[in-house]
Amino acid sequence: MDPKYCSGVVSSNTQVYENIYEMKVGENFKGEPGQFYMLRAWDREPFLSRPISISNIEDGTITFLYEVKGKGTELFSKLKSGDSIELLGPLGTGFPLDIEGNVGIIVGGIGIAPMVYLCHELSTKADFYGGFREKSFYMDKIEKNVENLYISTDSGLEGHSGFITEIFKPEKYSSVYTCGPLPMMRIVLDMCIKANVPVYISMERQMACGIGACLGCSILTTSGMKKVCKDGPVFKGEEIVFND
Amino acid sequence: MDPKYCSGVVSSNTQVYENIYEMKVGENFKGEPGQFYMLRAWDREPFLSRPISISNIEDGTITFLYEVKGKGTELFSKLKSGDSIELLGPLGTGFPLDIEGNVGIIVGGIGIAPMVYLCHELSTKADFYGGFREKSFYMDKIEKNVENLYISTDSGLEGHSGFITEIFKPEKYSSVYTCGPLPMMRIVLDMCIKANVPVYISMERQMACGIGACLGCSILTTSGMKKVCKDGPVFKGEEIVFND
Amino acid sequence: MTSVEICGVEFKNPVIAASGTFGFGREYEKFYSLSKLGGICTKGLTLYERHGNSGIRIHETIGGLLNSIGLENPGVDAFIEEELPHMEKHDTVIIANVGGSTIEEYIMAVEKLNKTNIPMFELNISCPNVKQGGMAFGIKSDVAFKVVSEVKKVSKKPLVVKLSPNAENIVDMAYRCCEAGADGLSLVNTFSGMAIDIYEKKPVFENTIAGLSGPCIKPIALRMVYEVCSAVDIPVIGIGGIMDYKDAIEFIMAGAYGVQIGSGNFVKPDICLDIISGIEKFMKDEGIKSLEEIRGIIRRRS
Amino acid sequence: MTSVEICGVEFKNPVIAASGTFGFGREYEKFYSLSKLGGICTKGLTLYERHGNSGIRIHETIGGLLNSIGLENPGVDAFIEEELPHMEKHDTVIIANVGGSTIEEYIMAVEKLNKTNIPMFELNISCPNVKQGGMAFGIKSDVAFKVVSEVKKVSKKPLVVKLSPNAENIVDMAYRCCEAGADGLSLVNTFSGMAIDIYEKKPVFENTIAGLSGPCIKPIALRMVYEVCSAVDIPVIGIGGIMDYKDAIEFIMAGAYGVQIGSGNFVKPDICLDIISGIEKFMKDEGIKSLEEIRGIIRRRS
Ligand SMILES: Cc1cc2nc3c(=O)[nH]c(=O)nc-3n(C[C@H](O)[C@H](O)[C@H](O)COP(=O)(O)OP(=O)(O)OC[C@H]3O[C@@H](n4cnc5c(N)ncnc54)[C@H](O)[C@@H]3O)c2cc1C
Ligand SMILES: Cc1cc2nc3c(=O)[nH]c(=O)nc-3n(C[C@H](O)[C@H](O)[C@H](O)COP(=O)(O)OP(=O)(O)OC[C@H]3O[C@@H](n4cnc5c(N)ncnc54)[C@H](O)[C@@H]3O)c2cc1C
Ligand SMILES: Cc1cc2nc3c(=O)[nH]c(=O)nc-3n(C[C@H](O)[C@H](O)[C@H](O)COP(=O)(O)O)c2cc1C
Ligand SMILES: Cc1cc2nc3c(=O)[nH]c(=O)nc-3n(C[C@H](O)[C@H](O)[C@H](O)COP(=O)(O)O)c2cc1C
Ligand code: FES
Ligand code: FES
Repeated sequence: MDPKYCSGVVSSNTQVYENIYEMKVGENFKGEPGQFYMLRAWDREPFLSRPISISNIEDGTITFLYEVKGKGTELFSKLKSGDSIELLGPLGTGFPLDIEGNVGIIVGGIGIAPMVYLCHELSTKADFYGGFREKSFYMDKIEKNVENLYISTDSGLEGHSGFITEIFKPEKYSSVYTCGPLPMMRIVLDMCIKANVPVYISMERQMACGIGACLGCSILTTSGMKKVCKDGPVFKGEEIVFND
Repeated sequence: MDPKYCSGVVSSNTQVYENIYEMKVGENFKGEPGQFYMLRAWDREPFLSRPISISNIEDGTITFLYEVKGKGTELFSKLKSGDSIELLGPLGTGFPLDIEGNVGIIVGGIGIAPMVYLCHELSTKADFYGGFREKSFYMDKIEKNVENLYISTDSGLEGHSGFITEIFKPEKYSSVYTCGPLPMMRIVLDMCIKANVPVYISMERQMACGIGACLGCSILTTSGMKKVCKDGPVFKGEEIVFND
Repeated sequence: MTSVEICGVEFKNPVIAASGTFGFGREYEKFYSLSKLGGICTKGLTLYERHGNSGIRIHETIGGLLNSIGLENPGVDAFIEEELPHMEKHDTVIIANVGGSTIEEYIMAVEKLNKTNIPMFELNISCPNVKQGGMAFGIKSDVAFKVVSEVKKVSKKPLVVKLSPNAENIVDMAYRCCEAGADGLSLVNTFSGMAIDIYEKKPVFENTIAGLSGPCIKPIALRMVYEVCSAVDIPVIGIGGIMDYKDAIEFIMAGAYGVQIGSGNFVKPDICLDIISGIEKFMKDEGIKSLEEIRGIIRRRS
Repeated sequence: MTSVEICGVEFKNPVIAASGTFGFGREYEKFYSLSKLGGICTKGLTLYERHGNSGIRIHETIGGLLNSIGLENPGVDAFIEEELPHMEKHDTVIIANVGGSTIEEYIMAVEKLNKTNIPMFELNISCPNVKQGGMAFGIKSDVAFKVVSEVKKVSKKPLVVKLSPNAENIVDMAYRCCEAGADGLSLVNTFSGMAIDIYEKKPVFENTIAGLSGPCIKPIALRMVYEVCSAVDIPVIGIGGIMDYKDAIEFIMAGAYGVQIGSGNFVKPDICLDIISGIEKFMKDEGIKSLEEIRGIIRRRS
């Protein structure tokens, strides 16, 4: 599906947890799980738009779940219902959906964002592993569409105390999907490689154009340079070359 | 009175005419007629704050009357009650108030802004001449505090059809105050010089600091270089050197 | 009304997509018909494929961005085979932007491009010159003179030399490129800049230094274009921070024949269309019949 | 914790108000005690009073502003008599910023300032050099070498030379100023830029060209400071678009001893205080005991 550049109207924008917000924008939006939009709710400053994953689409209303990190996401958090926002998308290549067998989804923090839509659209029910710092959030949106739910927190306040990768069992699954901080995803990748299970990783890179023109988000893969914004953000784990 | 840099809360911001808005900000603001504030309702862009005259102060609530010209004033116009705004002021040297005899006030368009407060604070009642393009605005705030009211419009829709300077009679007054477009003020100045009547002119210049530090607003006067933001914006007419 | 001839090539309007910000057009054609553009500069092409730089490649700044792409491109051959046929479907001027690390590399790339129907070349002399220890060809006029005159000897198409704002003396650089046979000049490329990650206590970019573009550089770029237009007689294309028709008109009034839009494309994918229609409206409102009337008008008056 | 010695002068913190943006401090002392500052650079002083330029003097740009003040100042004598005594009431380092159009003018101004208690001079070599047809002293290293060595001969105080980013080669410029006897360097001054009023069809400024400052220039200024710090051994003061403590820390990590805040003062009159407390907090959070620990740290690592 070709991306569009258009204006949308914010229908709601609510804080779901400390610095995590859920914004809904109507109407007539399209996209696949794992794809994203470049969002812009300002004129000239900050200069670039911000890539945010599709967290859900229901009846054309699109949901974004985002964490306030810097000035762009801070400006998003101040939007009120009725405000307008520019959207460019849907962009990129999302998660494969025609998967058979048991599926494991493992996320860290805001990495949960694209998985809501994924769980919804997957043909099979998946197990969900969520790692959080203090406490989990947004789990009510996940629960109904998953088989088993595993939670860990660094704080120990909820679920397993420690990293989510400590309780993740890749060998139980025929495919694994992951999104979260890079160090976590690297561990997941290693575990899946050892267990010989295919893993799909949603990558993040600083982006300028978001559509594949500037090469600002290129990464080295086993099949040459790939653009996170166009060929990704979802890549097969074994494709990714971590160079450091 | 020393200026302060502080945050204020917008209590109202309403369109009073096409692209003219009135904004009220509480509380505890001070200043004299003809003084101004540097206002800022954004983070980094536009870079500079915008100078806006005190249009009135009642019980510490300050009123600004402004015309939307470019991006700064446009952003002002979008402020809603409850929004916060940064204020630096009161700044500059305003109109002399200890005036005896008949006073004539002559303005063009948004030049009316500082005169509301001036009319209010003058010890004597003044005659008011207002020149407008299409139609007059904000006259209800002026009416009650002036003796005679003269209006002209370029459009001819209201009052005298043509320039306000065509019906202005400087010889009737012992002092004249003016604020408006430079070409208008130059005619007023010439008329007052011919009639031998002292005239006080409120000047405008691009400003960076607004407090007298950058020399961005300096103008040549008969007594050397003067800063519009500190020595002005109100100057005695005969001081001003128009160099072109 | 907005048409303009630059080095003998006819552009339907002065608005050209800048190299490296527009790929080979494939991404933008989803948003509008590229036939509406005056022209398109290709991503910088080198003789052989390049992977570009590793590490962070984009870092936002106030009013712009730093980039360190490192000339990632498929190489001239792959471009000619895989991208050019598609690009040529659009009714717009294609400009091949050519980079290289040695004079030989430039020459060989240009010789391959000579055989295509591309009507104009843009020589990017901001690339690091490996024989001069990595200092770009575009810093010292004498080095630029050398590369331009060598490339000019083989080029069968009008050769526009793209100047770096990091040149020691932009006017002298322009002069010397003229002398070396440049048919036109375009400027500016990105400014050398940098950023530091204060928590990691190291530069954001692996190469430390990256290229600054966007509206933040506009006042400097405009000054350089003005100075160069006042000094040389060949056509100049203005580049640097152009975000709307007003910016474009400023460059034209400073003396530019055409303008290139780079970072602006990231902010709004169809920004070039806004600029084209803005220029048309401005000309109509101001009663301007052709761009020639206003080109360099500020020089005529001062 | 934040104190720093620059050319033998002790600063309580590295934050200095930049010349021309802070007057002689009178306006800002209404907002906070200037004794909290590391130092204050005076408005550029010339031997005789100057009225500065006519026409528009300030024009906003994306992320900054262009200025064409033209060194309006009361002259050295009036400064010493009317401004200095008041400035000296503050417990902060006063730096006299000195401009001039001829070497003789610089020398005579410095000789007058020698007799005061001012502990440090900053030589602004961006002024137009009337003997060289108006081209600034700060463009060509050889010209700068000449003025710096002449002024150094008479200066009885540490001499910091303020470099222009318009220098043909900033590193060579720094070298030569060092050789000429500069005790320290500060950079950058404003970038040459311009703007055009498209409706009036003429430059915004009567002089056509004006000086660009503000956060828009920061990436380029930081790069220059980094390059200069890597090339010379004398202390460097970083200037250019510093708006918060993070920017300041970047300059220090690039190698600067101190930083100057210019246009930022226009955005928030007490911005320097925010920067000072931000630096303190950063150092505490990161367990940094003295600025020396992080000064130039990115060079040590790359
Ligand atoms: C394909 C994709 C999908 C994403 N989906 C989501 C999502 O659904 N929800 C969500 O909260 N976040 C998502 N992100 C991350 C989000 O784009 C960044 O957090 C955001 O751009 C930060 O902007 P800012 O202005 O708030 O912070 P800034 O002030 O720009 O930066 C704050 C920090 O975030 C880093 N950063 C900035 N831009 C990016 C970027 N594009 N990628 C990674 N790090 C960045 C900076 O280096 C800095 O450390 C996604 C990123 C990508 C690439
Ligand atoms: C002392 C003083 C008091 C003022 N009081 C009022 C007031 O009470 N109400 C009101 O509506 N306006 C007032 N102005 C004018 C007001 O400051 C400008 O209209 C405003 O700054 C324009 O900002 P902008 O971002 O909307 O427009 P911009 O996009 O910045 O510019 C739009 C146009 O306005 C011009 N302009 C920009 N800044 C100034 C400036 N400082 N002075 C003059 N022209 C400028 C520009 O050159 C341009 O032509 C006052 C100006 C001064 C100096
Ligand atoms: C991401 C990016 C990649 C670029 N790649 C090239 C390139 O390959 N060749 C080239 O000549 N210029 C390249 N440029 C420079 C632009 O063509 C243009 O000269 C510069 O960005 C200034 O214009 P702007 O401010 O409109 O972006 C690149 C710029 C950016 C931002
Ligand atoms: C309005 C204005 C006036 C200036 N006057 C002087 C001056 O007299 N002497 C000088 O050396 N630098 C002068 N400068 C340059 C500043 O000191 C500083 O080097 C420059 O603005 C870059 O810093 P910034 O980006 O923090 O503003 C002036 C800058 C501005 C904006
Ligand atoms: S962000 Fe431009 S190519 Fe991916
Ligand atoms: S605006 Fe800075 S001195 Fe007046």
